[in-house]
Order: sequence, then C-alpha cells, then structure tokens
Amino acid sequence: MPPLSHLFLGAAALFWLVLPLAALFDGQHTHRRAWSALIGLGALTLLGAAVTVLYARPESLTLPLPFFLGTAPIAFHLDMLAAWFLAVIALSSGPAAFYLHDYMEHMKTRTDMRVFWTALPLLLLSMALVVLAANALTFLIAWEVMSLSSFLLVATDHRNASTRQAALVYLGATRVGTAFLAGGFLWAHALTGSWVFQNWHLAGVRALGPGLLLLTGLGVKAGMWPFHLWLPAAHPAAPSPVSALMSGVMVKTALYAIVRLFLFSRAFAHPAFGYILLILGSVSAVWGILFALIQEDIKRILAYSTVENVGLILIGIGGAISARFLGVAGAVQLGAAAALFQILNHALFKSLLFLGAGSVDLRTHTRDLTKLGGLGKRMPYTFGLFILGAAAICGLPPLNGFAAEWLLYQGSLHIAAQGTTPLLRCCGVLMIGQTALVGVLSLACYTRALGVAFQGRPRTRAAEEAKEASRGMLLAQGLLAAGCAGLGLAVPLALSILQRLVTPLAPNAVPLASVWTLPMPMLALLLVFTTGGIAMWMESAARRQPVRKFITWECGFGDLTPRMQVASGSFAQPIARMFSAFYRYAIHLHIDGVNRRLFPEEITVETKTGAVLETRIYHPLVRWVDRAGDWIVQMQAGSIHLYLLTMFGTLLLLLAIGGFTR
Amino acid sequence: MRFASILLLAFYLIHALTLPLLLAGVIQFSKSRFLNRQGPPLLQPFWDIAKLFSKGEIISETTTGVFRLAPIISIAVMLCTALMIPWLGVSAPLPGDLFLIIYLMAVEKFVTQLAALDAGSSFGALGASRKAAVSIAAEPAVVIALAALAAHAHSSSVSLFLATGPGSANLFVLLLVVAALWLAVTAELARMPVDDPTTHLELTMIHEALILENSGRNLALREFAAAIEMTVLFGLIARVLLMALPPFSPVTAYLLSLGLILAAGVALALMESILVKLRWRKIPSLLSFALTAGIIANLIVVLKG
Amino acid sequence: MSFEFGPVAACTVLLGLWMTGLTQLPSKLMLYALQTVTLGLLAIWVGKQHGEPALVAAGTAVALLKGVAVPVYLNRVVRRLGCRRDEGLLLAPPLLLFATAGALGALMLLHPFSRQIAPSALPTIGMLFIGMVLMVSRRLAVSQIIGFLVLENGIFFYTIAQPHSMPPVVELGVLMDILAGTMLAGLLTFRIRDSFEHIDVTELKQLRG
Amino acid sequence: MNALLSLLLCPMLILVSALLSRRTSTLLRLSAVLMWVQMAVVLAVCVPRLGTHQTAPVVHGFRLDNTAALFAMLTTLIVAAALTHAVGFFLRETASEHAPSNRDLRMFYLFAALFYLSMVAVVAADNLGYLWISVEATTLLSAPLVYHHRSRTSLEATWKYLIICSVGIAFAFLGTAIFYAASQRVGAGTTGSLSLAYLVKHARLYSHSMLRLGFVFTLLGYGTKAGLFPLHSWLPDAHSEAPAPASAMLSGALLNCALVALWRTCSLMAAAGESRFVQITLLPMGAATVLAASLFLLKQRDLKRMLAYSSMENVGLIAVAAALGTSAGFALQAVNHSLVKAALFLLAGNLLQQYGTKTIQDIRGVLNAQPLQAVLLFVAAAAVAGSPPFGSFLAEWQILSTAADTRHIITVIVLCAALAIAFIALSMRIAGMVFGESPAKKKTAVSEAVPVFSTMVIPGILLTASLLLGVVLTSAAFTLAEGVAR
Repeated sequence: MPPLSHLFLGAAALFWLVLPLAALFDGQHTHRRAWSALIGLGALTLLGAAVTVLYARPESLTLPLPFFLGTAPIAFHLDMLAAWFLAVIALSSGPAAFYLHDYMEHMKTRTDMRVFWTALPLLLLSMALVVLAANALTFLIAWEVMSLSSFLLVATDHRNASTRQAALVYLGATRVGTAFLAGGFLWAHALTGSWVFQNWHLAGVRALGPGLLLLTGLGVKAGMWPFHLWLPAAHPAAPSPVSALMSGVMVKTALYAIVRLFLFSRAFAHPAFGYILLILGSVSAVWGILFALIQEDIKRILAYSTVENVGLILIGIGGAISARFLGVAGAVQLGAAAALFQILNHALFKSLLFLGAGSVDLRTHTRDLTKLGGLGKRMPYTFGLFILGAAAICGLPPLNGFAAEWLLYQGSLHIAAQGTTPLLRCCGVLMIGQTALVGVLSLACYTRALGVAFQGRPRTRAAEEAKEASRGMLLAQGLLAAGCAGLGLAVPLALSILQRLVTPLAPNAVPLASVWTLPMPMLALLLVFTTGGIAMWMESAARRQPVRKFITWECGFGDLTPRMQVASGSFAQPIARMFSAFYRYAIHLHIDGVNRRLFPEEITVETKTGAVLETRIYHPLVRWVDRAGDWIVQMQAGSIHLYLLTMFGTLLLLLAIGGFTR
Repeated sequence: MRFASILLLAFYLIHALTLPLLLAGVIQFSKSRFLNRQGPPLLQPFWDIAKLFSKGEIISETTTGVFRLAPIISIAVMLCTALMIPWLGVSAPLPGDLFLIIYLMAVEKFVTQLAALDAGSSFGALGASRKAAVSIAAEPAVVIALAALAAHAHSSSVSLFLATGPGSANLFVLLLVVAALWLAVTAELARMPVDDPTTHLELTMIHEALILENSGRNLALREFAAAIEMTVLFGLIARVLLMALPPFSPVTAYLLSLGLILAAGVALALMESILVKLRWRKIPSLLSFALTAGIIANLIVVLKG
Repeated sequence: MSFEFGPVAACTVLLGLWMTGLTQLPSKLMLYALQTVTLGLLAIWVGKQHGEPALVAAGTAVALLKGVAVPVYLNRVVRRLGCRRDEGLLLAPPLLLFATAGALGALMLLHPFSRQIAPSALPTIGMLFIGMVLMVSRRLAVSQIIGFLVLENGIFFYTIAQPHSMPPVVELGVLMDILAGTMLAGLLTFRIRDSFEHIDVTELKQLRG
Repeated sequence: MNALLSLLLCPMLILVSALLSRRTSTLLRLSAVLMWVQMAVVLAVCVPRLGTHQTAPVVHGFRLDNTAALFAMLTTLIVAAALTHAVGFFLRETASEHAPSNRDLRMFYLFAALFYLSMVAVVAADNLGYLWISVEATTLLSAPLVYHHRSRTSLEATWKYLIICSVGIAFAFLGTAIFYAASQRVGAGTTGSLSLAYLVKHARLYSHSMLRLGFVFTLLGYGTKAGLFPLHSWLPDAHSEAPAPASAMLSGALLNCALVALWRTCSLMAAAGESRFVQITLLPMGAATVLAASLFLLKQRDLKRMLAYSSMENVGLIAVAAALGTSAGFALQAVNHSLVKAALFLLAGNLLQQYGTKTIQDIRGVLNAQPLQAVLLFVAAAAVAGSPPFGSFLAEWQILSTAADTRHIITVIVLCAALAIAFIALSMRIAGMVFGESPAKKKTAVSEAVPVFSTMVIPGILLTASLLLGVVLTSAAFTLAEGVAR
C-alpha cells in the first residue's frame, strides 16, 4: 500500500500528463470549461499531496529502470519543504483555473488554442516536478520543460510582434540561466561525484564556485537583480492567468532551489552566500519597486513588483543563511519562516493582481495606464478585489502580506539586537530600514496604479465602455482574495506549519507561535466593527440629509476633461525625482515660440529614465556576441581558395601542436 | 482586572476623542498669539467639527465607494492605533507592536490617497502624489528611529521598548530618536516646513489638496482622523522623552504626557510662525536629517550592545 | 635506401615546383604526367627490388591510369573547354614559383616532425605543399584538379617509400577513388562552364555566410 | 559472407530498379519499401551483434561489432526515413514548375543506393585502408545527390564539397599511410597491417611521434568530412543545396560516418596511450566547432543553412565526446542528432515546397497555417538544441559531465556558452517561422502544395523516437551506447 501522498502525486502526474495529450487532440477546444475544471482538480491533487506530507513523514520515490537517465535515475523526494511549495503551486493555480475559460475565450480566433491547453498542464506538472526533484538531472529536466512550456504560454498571442519579442527575450534569458545552472550542477558533481542533492556537502571555498553559478542560474529565473530584465518583458506579454502562474509560482521554483540548496541543506555551506543574497535581495527589492513605480503598463508594474517581492524573500533567505553561520538561531528561524511565508503570500496576491489586470486588459483592450481611468465604477468588484490585492501586497494589516513582512522585520530586529558580530547587527538595522522603504514605495506604487486605472474619469472610450468581468473570473479572484484575508487572520495556523518546516534549521530557537503575539483577528474585528458602526451612522445621517452629487471641483473654469486628471507619469514624478540617481531620471522641457516666456507656442515635456542595466551591460554583451557572429561569417566568404588555405593553415597548426606536445 | 482594562480603554478612548481637538485648538490659539493676533477660542475646533457633522455632503459624481469609506477607515485605524500606543503615559489598553502600528498608519495613508484620487481632480492627485513622496522620505526615518529603541529592548512590542525605567536607552539615543521623530512626524502630518496648513493655494499644499473634495461629515471625519494622528504621534514623542527621566507614578506620568503633548502643539505653532515653507525639492534633504539621526541612534545601540 | 630515392624524389618535387610557375594548362598536365609516370616507375622498381609483386602492379596501374589516362582525359577537357591559360591568383606564376621554393625550404627546415620521418617524408611534405599551392593559387577548376592530383602523388610517394607497401586492395581502391573523383570533377567542370560560362572557380561565391 | 550479401541485396535492387525503371512513381515507392525491407534485414543482422566487441570479420576487413551494428542500423533508419519521405517530396516536386526529369530522379536513386552502401561500408570497416576508401566513396557518391537540383548554387556547393572533402580525405590517407608505416617499424620483419584490431592490439609498441603525426593527418581528413571548424566550409553549402531527403541523409547519416572514422582513430590513439594528445587536438577543435557553429547560427537567414550549422554544432559536441572517450555520449548524441536533424531537414523540405523559399524571414505563421507542422518544428528545434525531455539532452549532459569530471573546465565553459547561444539563435529563427501571421498566399508554390498529413509522418516518427530515447528507453540506450567501447 503506497502512502497516501503517492496516490495523490500519481493522480496529479496522470492528470498533468494526460491533459496535454488530450488537449492536443481536442482540435476545436470545445471543452474549455472541462479543461479548466480538470486543471482545478489537478491542483487539488497537488494540494492533497502537499497536505498529506505536511502531516506525515518525508518520502522518496525513484522511478523504475526504464526511466533511468544514464547517470542518475529519475528520482523524487517529497518532504515538508517540497510540500510547502506544492501547496503554493496548487493554491495559486487552482483559482486560476476558474479564470481561464472565460479569459481565454478571446484568444480563440487569434491562435490555435491546442498549444495553449497543452503547454499549461505541462507547465504545472513541470513546476511540481522541479519542486519534487531529488537529483540534479531530474531537476534540470523538469526545469527545462518548465521553461519551454512557459515560453509557449507567453507566446500565446504570437501574432503580436511585441509578444513574440518578449517571448524570445524570456526564452533567451531562461536559457542563459540554464547554462549557469548546468555549469553549477556539473561543477558540484565534479566535486562530489553525485547528482543527488542530499549527498552534496560542499563547504568553504569549494562551495563558492558551483554555488555562485547556481545562484546566478536560479537568480535569472527568480528575477533577482540584475537578472530580472526578462520579467517586465515576459509578464505583460503573456495571457494574464499565465502571468499569474509565472509570477506567482514559476518564479518561486527558483527560490525553492535556493532555499533547498543553500539554506535547508548543507549542499553549499558558506556565509558568503548569505551576504550575497542579502545584498542582491536588497537591491532587487528597491530596484524592483522603484521601477514598478514609473511603469505605464499595468502588468509591467506587477512584473517589477515581483522583482521587489523576490528581493524581500531573498533578504529573508540571505539573512537566515548568514545568521545560521554566525549562530543566531532565532534569526535563522524568523528569516526562513518569513521567506517561506512570503512565497506563499506572494503567490496568492500577485496572482490576484495579475488576474485583475487581466480583467482590465480583457475589457478595455489596453494595459496602458494613460488610457484607462474610471474603471472603479464600471468594474466595481474587480476594483474592490484589486484594492484588496494591492493592500495585501503592500503588507497592510490585517492581510497576509503584513504577517510575512512582520516576520521579516522581527528577523531583522533579532539580527540587529542579538547578532553576534557588529557587522551583522548593522546588517539587521539596514534590513529594517530598507524593508520600511520598500513598504512605503510599494504603497505609492499601488496607489498610483489603482488611482490612475480605476479611479477618476475614463481617459479613453475603451475605458468608458468597460464592463464588469465575468462571474468565473471574479470567482477566481475572490478565492485568491479570500486566501489573502484568511491567511492574514490565520497566521498562527500557517506558523505552526512553518514551525515544523524550520525547526530543523534552528532547533533551539524560541517557537514562532510565541513570537507572533499580534491579536490579528481581534484587531480585524475591531476595525470592522468601528468602520461598520461609523459607516452605519453616516448612512443614517445621509438619509436625513441626502448626499448631493455634483461635478468635481474645476476651480470655476468650466468643464474638466479627463485629460486634466493626473497622469501616471506626473503622479510618480516627485518620487522619481527623489530617486533620480537610480533611474537616471531626467525631465527635458522644451518651450518654443516667439515670446517663449509669456506666450509659448509649443511646449514639450519629456521624462526619461535611463536603462542602465540594459544599455551598459546587456546590450554590449549581446553586441559582442553579435560582432563575433559577424566576424565569423566573414570567414565563410564563399571563396574556395580561402577555404583550402584555412585547411592548410589548420594542418600546419595541428602539426605545430603535435610537434610541441610532449 | 477586566474592569480595570475596560476602564483603561474608556480612558484612552475619551482622550482620543477629545484631546486631538483640544490640541488643534491650542495650536491655532498659540499660533495666533505668536503672530500677535487674537485668534479663535481654544475650543473652536470642537465647534467646527460639530458644525461639519451637522452639515450635508456634496460629493463628486465621479467618485466610487472608496471616497465615502476612506475617512471611516481612517478614523477606525487611527482609533486602533491610539489604543496601542501608550501615549498617555500609562500603559496602552491593547498590546501594540512597532511594525503593526507603522503599517496601520500606512493603511490610513493608503485609503486617504485613494480617496483623494477618487474624484479625478488634479488637485487631489497632486496631494496624493506629494503625500506619497513625503512619506517615502519620512516613514523609513520613523521606523529606523523607533527600531533603535526596539533593538535596545530586543523586542518590537510597544510595552517593552517604550518601557520607562532603569535600563531604558541612554539619553543621547533618546534625544536622537526624538529629533528624528519630530522631523519625520511633522512632515508626515503635513506641517511646516514641509506643508503650510494655512495656505489654500492648491499648488503648494499637501494635506489640503488631499481633502479638497471632502465636505460636511466626510470632511469632519477626515479632519478628526488627522487630528488623532497628530496627537498620538506627539504622545509617542512625549513618551520617548519621558523614557529619559526616572520613572514616575502613573498620575504624574499622565500629567507630564498631557503637558508634553500640548507643549508640542505650542512648539509646532512656534515653528510654523517663524519658519517658511521649504521648496518642494529640498524636502528630501530635510528628511534625510531625520533618517541620519535615526541611523546614528541605531548604530550607537547596535555597536554598543 | 634513401640514396635510390633521393634523385627521383628530388626530380618529382622539382617537377611539381616547376608546375607552380606555369600558366598553360596543357604543359602543366604534361609535367604532371611526367611526375606521375616517374612515380609509377619508381614504384615498379621498388617493387621489383623488394620482391613485392603488388607494388609492381600498383605502380603499373598508377603509371598507366593516373600518369597517362588522367592527363589525356584532362587534356581533352581543357581542349573542349577552350581555356588553356590560367593566369593565377594573387601572385603571377613565376613569382609564385620562387615564393613556393622559398617556403618549401623554410618548411623543410622548420618542420618539427621532419627528423622523425625523414628523409622519405620530406618529398611527400614538399609535394603536399606544392599541391596545396597549386590548388590555392589558380583560378580555373581544372587547375584545382591538377593540384589535387599532385597532392595525391605526394601521398603515393610516401606509401612506396615505406619498407612495405600498402596492401594491393587498398592501393587499387585508392586509385579507383581518385580516378572516379577526377572523372566526376571533370564532368562538373563542364557543368560549371555551362552554368557560369567560364570555369573560373573564384566566381563561385554565391554561397556564403 | 552471408551477412554481407544480405546487406547488399536491397540496395542492389534499388540500384537495378533505378537503372531500369521508366515510371517515376514506381521507382519512388519501390525504393521506399525496399529500404524498409533493408531496415528489417539490418535489424536481423545487427541486433544479435549488439553488445559484442570481438566478432569475427564478416568479410576480410569488415566487421560488425557493436559500434558498427549500432551505426549501421542508424544509417539504415535515416536513409529509409529519408527515402520514404522522398516519395511524397519528389511527387510534389514533379508537380511543381521545377520538375526534375525522370532521368534526374533515377540518377538520384542510383547514387542514393550506392551512397548508402558506402556509408555502411564506412561504419563496418575494420581496416583503415578500407575505411578510407569507403569514406572517399561516400563523398564521390553523394556529390551527385547534392547536385540534384542542377542549379548554379547547387553546382557551386557540389564543387566545393568535392574538392574540399577530397583534399581533406587525401590527408587522411596520408595519415593512414603513416599509421601503416608506424606498424611496420616495430621489430624486424613486421610487414605491418591496416587492420584496426591488429593496430589497436599492438598500439603501445608503435612510435608515438608517428602515431601522433598519423593522427594529425587523419584528424584533418576525417575532420573535414565531419565538418569540424575550421574545416567545415563545405558543409553548409552542401547540406543546404541538396534536396531535402538528401540533406537528411547527409546530415543524419553521413556525418556519423565521418565521426565513426574519427572515433576509430581515436580508439587507436587511446590504445596507444595517447589519449592526452587526442584531447589536446580534438577537444579544442570540437569545442571551437560548437562555438563557431553557434555564432554562425546567430547570423543565418536561410533555413537549410541554419540547419546545416546546427549539424555542425552537434558534430562539434560529438567530436568532444570522441576526444573525451565517452562512448555513451558519443553514440547517444550521434543517434539523437541523426534522428532529429533528419526530421528537421525533412520538415524544412516541406516548408520549402509550401512557401517556395528557404529564406527564414519569408516563412511566417506556420502555426496558424498548419498547427501540426508548427508543433513538429518547435519540438524538433527543442530537441536539436538539447532540451529535455529529448534524448539529446541526456547525451549532451553526458558529454558535459564527462568533461567536467575530467576537469576540462574551459571546454565546459565554452560548450555551455555556445549551447546557450545556439539555442537562442535557433529558437529565434524557428519561433520567427512558427509564430506570426501567415503571409498572404502567393500564386506560387504555397497554394499548390497543400500541407498533407503524410508529410509529417516521418518527421513525427523520428521525433517521437528521440523523445522516447530521452524519457523511457534511456537506460537501454545508455547500455547500448556504452558498448561503443574503444
């Protein structure tokens, strides 16, 4: 009798394997509802597996001989950590399934949907397999399938040139990441002689080389600065449920690997990794949110915000790693718990936000903030759910984002107060300040997104004619929102699970349950009752003296046009100016006319943010490779004489090598 | 015990509902006096609020439910905050936590800004944008400054890190924290030299721009919430100052706190009378002083311990 | 044994060197025929000397097929194509002759392996080099075939210079391959003329990159 | 003798029918059927010999050991697949405006049969001399296949192919002669031998410098034939100018033959204890080939040239495997590459017929026009670029891990970088074709050649085979491939 989780896993694998095949043959994709339902069901099986393992012993599973990979078997290891990530996958993909069938309706005429319905289950399956992989080879295979299937999903709207471009950028980035990853695995294997993660015990300088390669490779997928550039390209291009999955879950698989290899095992044991992650995480967080703040595309905002959240998670992980090496048990536990909790939270609220953005995109056919506005009246439920998601992602209590950020703060405070070295304590202080900064910045960012897209008056006809999203789409978002709120209130429950996860890291630390003393349910009740009470009182007062409606105040100058509302660019301008050094932000004001000062005839204002990473690092790199290509193509000039000469030269070279080799 | 805690709750609630308006009156009054004006009576804000509450509302037809709900949430949040901070010298009725309080205040900011954006007026949006920009500079300073105390106490629980008595942080740290808080808090509250609450030239203001569309009861709630915020924050500063002194009996502590809050009001009035409003672009550098003070306080705590 | 080879080897190399300086294809073919027949005769002689009938047979075949039939065939090709002169590429042929001679000398001196396999390998290397030079320095397709054949001669020389010759099957197979290759290349030359209206291979530059 | 005769029978029948047949379609279909019969014969002959090393020679100088059996099966499979696909291909071709004449087709089949035989001879040769003769024969016999289109470009390609490969192979003959000479110099009275088994057995006794010299020349020769950088110059031309079935054979089967020849000489060197020398020469060449090919891929505008360069990239990898002596990596990579590349060339042939162009930019929106073809293209691109779960991933991984475990750090770095570049380049091009809007239908070939399901069958089967090799049959494949021992 196999353990229960095996049954669940088997069912899930069957689901995910049969689904793509079935999808390939469902030529008319008439059964979209069925597909959605099946995907939801599959997510449930994953959740089941996760839950059974969370309350049972870890298990290993090695596939029988035909599935041998030459040097290693296809092997899985299902422990609590994997179960946690399985739950993340399931909780995020399950609700997305409800969203899918209505959302994908509009793509039907644009492309062959079989590819989509094939790639989607494959993506889910491969994400689960990445999390379950017990050895490097299994991991890499699942990883690549994940990359390829998500590439196909990003390219769903391939008739659009920019989508194609974005998909290719994504594919390229992910491949470069895989190259680093492969390098790291190879190196680790060369040093340890094993592909099994559990057998890797590299410490000291030996761990640095392979560890850094792996971090780079995983960082690309995770969207860690400075490898995050594919996120803002790919996420807007993908269909929204796919962006939700990619941003909410796929990115986390890379974080899973980091957690697994650098924190939860002694595979790569060196404090430098902790510091590196701390630094890169901090930069990612600030950089991500700063760039989210100035984006015009709603989904780009969300994509950059993912970079920020990944940064926060990495801070947690990095803090935990360095604290482990310096013997601050409490901080290890808090950092790890914060990171893992935030991983789950981010999966929920980022999915929610992406789905909301998808509804907006679907109903208005634009994601450009400058073309939206006034959607709150036309899509009230979507608006409300988006506010909730935004509040959660900004870490506002009593939602789930707060709990994770609070744990991060506690961890930082622990380091600041009880760190064993002055440097570490200073790190703790900086982590606090930096997290606070990121928090305020994300508040500004989401206020801007909400305000410009949903509030005020519609700036275009498309926004004016928007309709509320369909029920299925709202249901999906509602489930995610309920998850956000529920997790925010049920923090002790989540912490009890996390406790079981992180106890092995820091057996002697104070239990998390005693750290978390905040009476969130009570606070929530208090807030709700106070708000409700005052609101009811206001309502009754309004009945006595009815609220009169009038136009927005226009200083008496006549009708306000929607163009006079604040633009997304101008909302961000004061902040952009404050951080102009980061952005290389510049405003070019050009006034022209005969009497330029008093009677300008033409005024153009242009704000620019320099893309430092792109122009200074990535473009030159690409250009070098390109030039190498040009150069080598010149060798193939078509002249047979040249070819023969080259051959002769090669002969001489080989002879020389032969002659001088001892 | 239970009765005592209910009593404490009532005590805090009453103060939270009355003291803010009194403080506003004190500020108005002393400001007028500093300017050699007669000024309104001390209790004028009470009458103002009462009048506003009795009036009807006009709202923009562009607004959504957010606009109506936001002031209510602000008030609720501010009341909750007021119950978590021991700003009256005696311990707070609810267990508070530094980061929870900061994030609760962020909730207030969030809904306020959303409400300001709701009407689609460019003033509201300007106000929201500036409010966001100011808090980006100010809030980390507040957090950092208080974190110095929390790091000293090894806890972010308010009852622990704001505890007076022996072992409380050294004077220099406290002064730095107070300085940082004062700078950051006045900025957050949109007072001089960051914002001039008396102007109604829309292009320069922050707070007034935010509430430009509000009227009647709605406006009353907003103003009330802002007043509570100011009082609580001043009370917090007073509490930090009290930590520098040897412990007092609860009554003395309460009276001292009360006095300090009102004194802070007077000080604010003085400041607003003698300072001019800073250029918008200078504000980050002003607030960087707060941040620096906070960081220095932290460094002292962290490197010493 | 080298004293028997020396003069013949020098002769063949010099014949090759002479070819680098020629522009007329028929005379080049004549020299090639001479070189090949010399080699064939050398093979026969060596075979007789060593009592290896296989080598005698191979030498005969080479002398007859490669030394007589191939030049005759190529001569016909050249005549039918009607282009007898090959001006050469980069260097004028007489200059090339001197350059090749110089390079040859340098190559002999510098080659790190020459001590190991000398002296019989030296003519081989020389002929390989000359063959390459012939292929690289001429424009016409036929010239490239001739260059290739000279190169092949160098290798043949190496095989007969060994104490034991190659197995006859191999030797004959190689010969057949070369003959077939020459035939094929000759046929292609006509195709090139038909398609491009000349047989200047420097013009075959459409496929690049 | 028996086995050899049975191997000869079907190709001979094709040859005869090519000589006699007057009806094109009969010839096409008959050849396809005969090739599958041949496949069955080869399986019957070869399967019992898998996993064996010291078999008696089939006929003097030819031996069907494990390597030979494996590659003979592979070659037969590829040729059979190509000729089966060729039925539809040439039938559509004859319907188009550039119809090949019946004589051209008969020539094609005549040479295809001979070409096939010569390839089998290469893999089965146990005598360096025969090996050389067979390799040269493959060049001569495949040149007419390249020239099939009779166009100026195909002529140019054929000329370059013939001349460059012949010169290269000539050097290989010198190398062979040097090996032979080396074998003569041991003791007095040794007449020397070209038999591989004999050479390998006594390799330790031979003069190392002569072996090295011989290896350098053979490397140059067979390296030219295999398309190692910088000797590859003929490869993109020939592979891109041949008709699709011929390209599939050239890329899928012929390159393997050259690589087997290289592998044999490498095994000789290894037996002599000169592995290090092999690694000094062949390893950088292989790595450089991969790198150069990936850079070439970056710049390709022509579909078939791109595929040719991708072949070159794979050849580089296989050469690295040969240099490292990892038989599993060598054989698996060769097998997987052959399967996938043959499929890709056949698909390219389809596209060429449907769109009437080889220019990548003019081929757009395959997904919308023919979803199945698009899926196959995408799958093939992923497979050829070494993405899991296809067999080539495991093969490449095997090669890379061997390189890493033997501390060839630079090789690993170069390979990782080059593979990434190649993947990006390939996927860019393939995605460019698969995605986007289909071009407005022109009056030319696009509309005429209706995408037929049958055009996808053979590529589909080949790709499925590669997929199975990567997922299910992996362990079996590894066991077989490990048997390709030195």
